[in-house]
Amino acid sequence: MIYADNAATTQMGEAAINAMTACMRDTWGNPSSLYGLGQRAKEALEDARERIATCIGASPKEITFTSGGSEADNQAIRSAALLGARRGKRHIISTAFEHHAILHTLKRLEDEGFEVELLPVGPLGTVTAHQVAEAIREDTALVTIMYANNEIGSILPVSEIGAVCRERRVIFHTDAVQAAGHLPIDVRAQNIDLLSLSAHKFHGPKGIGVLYARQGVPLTSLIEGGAQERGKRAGTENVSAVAGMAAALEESCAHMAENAAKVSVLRDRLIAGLSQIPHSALNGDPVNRLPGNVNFCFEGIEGESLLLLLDDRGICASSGSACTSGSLDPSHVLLAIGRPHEVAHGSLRLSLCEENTEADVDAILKAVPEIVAYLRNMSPLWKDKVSGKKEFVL
Amino acid sequence: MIYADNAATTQMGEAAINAMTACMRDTWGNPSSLYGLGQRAKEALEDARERIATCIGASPKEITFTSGGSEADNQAIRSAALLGARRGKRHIISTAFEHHAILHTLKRLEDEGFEVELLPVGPLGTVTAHQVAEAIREDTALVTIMYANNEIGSILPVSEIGAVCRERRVIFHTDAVQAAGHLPIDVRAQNIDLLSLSAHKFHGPKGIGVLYARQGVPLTSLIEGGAQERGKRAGTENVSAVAGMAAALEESCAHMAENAAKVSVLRDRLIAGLSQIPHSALNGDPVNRLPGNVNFCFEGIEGESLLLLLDDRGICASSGSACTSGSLDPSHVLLAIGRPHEVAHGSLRLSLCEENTEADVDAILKAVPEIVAYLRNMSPLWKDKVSGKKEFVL
Amino acid sequence: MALYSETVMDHFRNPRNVGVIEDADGVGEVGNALCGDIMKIYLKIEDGIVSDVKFETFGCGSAIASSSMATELIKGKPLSEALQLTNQAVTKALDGLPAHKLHCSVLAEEAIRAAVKDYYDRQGIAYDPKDFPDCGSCEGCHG
Amino acid sequence: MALYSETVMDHFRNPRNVGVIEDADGVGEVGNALCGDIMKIYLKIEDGIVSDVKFETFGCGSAIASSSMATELIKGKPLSEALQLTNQAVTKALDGLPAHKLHCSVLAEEAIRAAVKDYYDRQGIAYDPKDFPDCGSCEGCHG
Ligand SMILES: Cc1ncc(COP(=O)(O)O)c(C=O)c1O
Ligand SMILES: Cc1ncc(COP(=O)(O)O)c(C=O)c1O
Repeated sequence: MIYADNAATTQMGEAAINAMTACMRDTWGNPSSLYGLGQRAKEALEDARERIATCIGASPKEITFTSGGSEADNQAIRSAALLGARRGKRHIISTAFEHHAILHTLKRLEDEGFEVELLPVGPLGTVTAHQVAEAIREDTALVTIMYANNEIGSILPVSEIGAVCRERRVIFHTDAVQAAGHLPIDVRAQNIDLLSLSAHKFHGPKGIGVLYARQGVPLTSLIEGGAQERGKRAGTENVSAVAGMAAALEESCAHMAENAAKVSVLRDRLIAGLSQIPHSALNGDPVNRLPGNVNFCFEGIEGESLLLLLDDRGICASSGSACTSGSLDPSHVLLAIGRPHEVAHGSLRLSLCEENTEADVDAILKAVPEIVAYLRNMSPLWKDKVSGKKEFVL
Repeated sequence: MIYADNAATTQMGEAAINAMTACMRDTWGNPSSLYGLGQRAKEALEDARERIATCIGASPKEITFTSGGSEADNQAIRSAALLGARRGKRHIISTAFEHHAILHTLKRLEDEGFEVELLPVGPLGTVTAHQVAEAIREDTALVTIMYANNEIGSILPVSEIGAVCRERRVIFHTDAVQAAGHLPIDVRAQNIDLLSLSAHKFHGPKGIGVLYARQGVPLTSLIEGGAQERGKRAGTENVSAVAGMAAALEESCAHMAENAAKVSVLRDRLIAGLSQIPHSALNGDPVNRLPGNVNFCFEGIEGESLLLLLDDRGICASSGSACTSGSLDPSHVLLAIGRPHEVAHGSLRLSLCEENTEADVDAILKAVPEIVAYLRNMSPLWKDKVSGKKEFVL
Repeated sequence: MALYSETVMDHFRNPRNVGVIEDADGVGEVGNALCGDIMKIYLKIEDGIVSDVKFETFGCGSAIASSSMATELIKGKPLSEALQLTNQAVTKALDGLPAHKLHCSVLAEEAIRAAVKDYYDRQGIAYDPKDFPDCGSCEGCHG
Repeated sequence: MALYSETVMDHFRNPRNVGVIEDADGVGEVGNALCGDIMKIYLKIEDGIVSDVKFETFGCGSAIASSSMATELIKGKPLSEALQLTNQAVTKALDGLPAHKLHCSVLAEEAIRAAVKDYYDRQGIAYDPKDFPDCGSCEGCHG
């Protein structure tokens, strides 16, 4: 099997699995309990908090554990919105290609009377700090802009955006789910007030994430109940998952540069190879790009068929189209960078990690062109283009 | 070590740990991915859903996975409240001794204009279906009453309450976090519309739970984002934890009767033994009581000191007082059953499971009276009572 | 519990009747690129019988499988039977489709109708227009 | 990262000066059962020196440890020094207390003051009442 869908989820590392099982076997007490077993669980929790804080340049008190990236995103936005509303600020700036955990939460806030401004992301899929500066108003409560896009891999200028927000005294949240463990994060230097991450994107367990909130930025709890996480997130702490996350994040951060170097070579070979396919186009920023992300549109075919045939050859990949998730709409990300519906339906995302090899790239570069040709050969749309009845888009 | 705090959390069973690690090693794909690895993860998820549904008499479609009992409680209440509000119903019935995941959510709803009626639970800590029937009004949106109390162990008449609610067409939610795996649950027969449970209370993993919602009772998502869990709960599914939960719940349900029989014998020995301590009192219903729950108040001493000294003897127990959670208030549960503050501070909860032994009971019955005597001997409050300066309460 | 039934996967992997009939007696095309599904059906009619049928499809796995199955179901059948092919019959023959993929079978049904209509038009055979709703009825395109 | 420092646990497990001085020169009791903490301090004063001190405490681990440490800190000291004992000094000597347990050290400070005040009252020694705030100042009781 060639796994090339690391943006969807990653295989857990042995260190993370072992940290979890050790915790499940030996440190299974409730961290709120005062006897030794509970206090050891609390120690494991706080130790993990400290190590995770270190990885992103935060202090441990600024780390709140959540059930994943989605919860962290929801809570970050809700907290900032509430804070803004208390001061009469109801304007929120974001981008058109955020993850749905952001966009759907913003939609709900709109229903509640907030004004949401989604910045256009241009053909490369990015926004500039200048765009943000222009958009900030007196009543701006929050700027929420992702660190790196999960579909097309573009890396956004969060440091510059952070500087603008700090200068204008607007809270800045970044969804760093695709960045954490892969790109350097230093919340202080980057002037980030709120940040979300999710462990399963860097070889950690699913169902656990972090919401970093700079000291002084109060969080509203999304889940009410006990006083866990200093009253910011109720529910018995998922100690073993937290321990697994810390192990995974440390490992990823320790090898970040070498992994990025290795993976981006593979990525660039893939991009070069797939670019040979006629009427294809790379999606996203060719330069400011996640080391492992490759995303293409192929004219005249539909993404799901391509994925299924890749699966038959043992290649795990995904498509921008949310085909499997019950929606028939093409990816909002591809539409946001200006791809027409028709082409947006024919996308392929390959996301690599350090476990991928040159042989994987070879196999993918053999499979994709063959399958694209095969599918085009049965595509009436493609035939119409070849015959000149319809125009090529790419 | 004698672990007697199974109401706080439980030790994971080997079956659950193995189900989790197997999943983390082999079925780690994203269930939303359409290639084989993802579909196998989806199969694991749906298989667990089916098995869990079977354990509580539900159908799989009625099972939504959450990050634990607290989230399930929050979402259940929020969903029912929203549904009620749409129909102009803003009255909610609950009890005075629910878990904080319930009470704090209700408090927030009060701030949002709902009217919350907390039924008194009497000296035994229970409510009757008659009380509920009396309280239901035309504009009642929800009745939320726990299946069994986490501190004092009383089992509430949920079947009768469910019947009343069904007859009056009011949504009935029960927080079954302490009941699941320990007491029989049949959501259909018991007329339960919404039910919460949490895996770590029945030897499953932390950070995973279930919100059951009867078909026809729409859920509002608390966490927005992707279309996971049929749009009711966003976030990449925690497949391994779900698998661990299913294994644990099946195991608990398979041995429910024998475990209950075994554990309640130990419990009754503890209750009989601790009742020998002068000026002590059992809290909760002596008959309708969780098989493993023992809860006592000892006059003249404070709970935390007792717990610390028990810990020194290797006995893990907890106190009604939320001492460690940063609050100085005594347990709202003990206050709700009419214990005065003074006595509520001196409580001890022992919660047993099938792993506990007669020897554990012997050790506890040796330790507790000695420690209580020791602490009373340095307690000015106790001295005042003995000397007649102050009155005994118990 | 896989995404698709084995039958769907078989027809997707080994689609029957893919291709073009250069001298077709009727050709129908439904769907559009916006929706991500286009199906084109070519019919050869002899003595009121579907003597040959081919298809071309731009679309997802179930669209390709639906086209393949639908063509199999009408091949060699009288035109009247071909016209009665319902999307339910296609779905059933495929051992089911996921709920959000049912529109693919609808598309297959409609593509065949469109091809038959084209045949009628070319032959000057009269028909009731309301038997031939246009692609607008495809739920897939409403989003 | 344990709940309490080792010093707290030591003073909790092996509290110094537990007990009663039957012929005490001053006795102070602060806190109340409602709050879950009562501390009672017995002083024996000789030549302006705390020649003996005992305590009784109803309360949590840190309340017992605070009483123990506070009595150790004033034993053998001039009364004037005993009066200057602050809750910070107690906390520091205990190698710290969790934030929500700081009130226990306040209680210890206040119990000693109350005992000294009682001694002054018995001896007819004049003092400034505002040096002796009553228990109402204990944050622990505000909840
Ligand atoms: C009755 C009850 N409800 C809810 C909860 C919350 O469950 P969790 O901590 O798994 O969120 C608990 C336990 O903590 C409980 O005992
Ligand atoms: C950019 C981004 N944000 C948020 C999420 C949500 O994370 P999770 O699924 O862990 O809740 C994801 C991944 O699913 C993501 O890629």
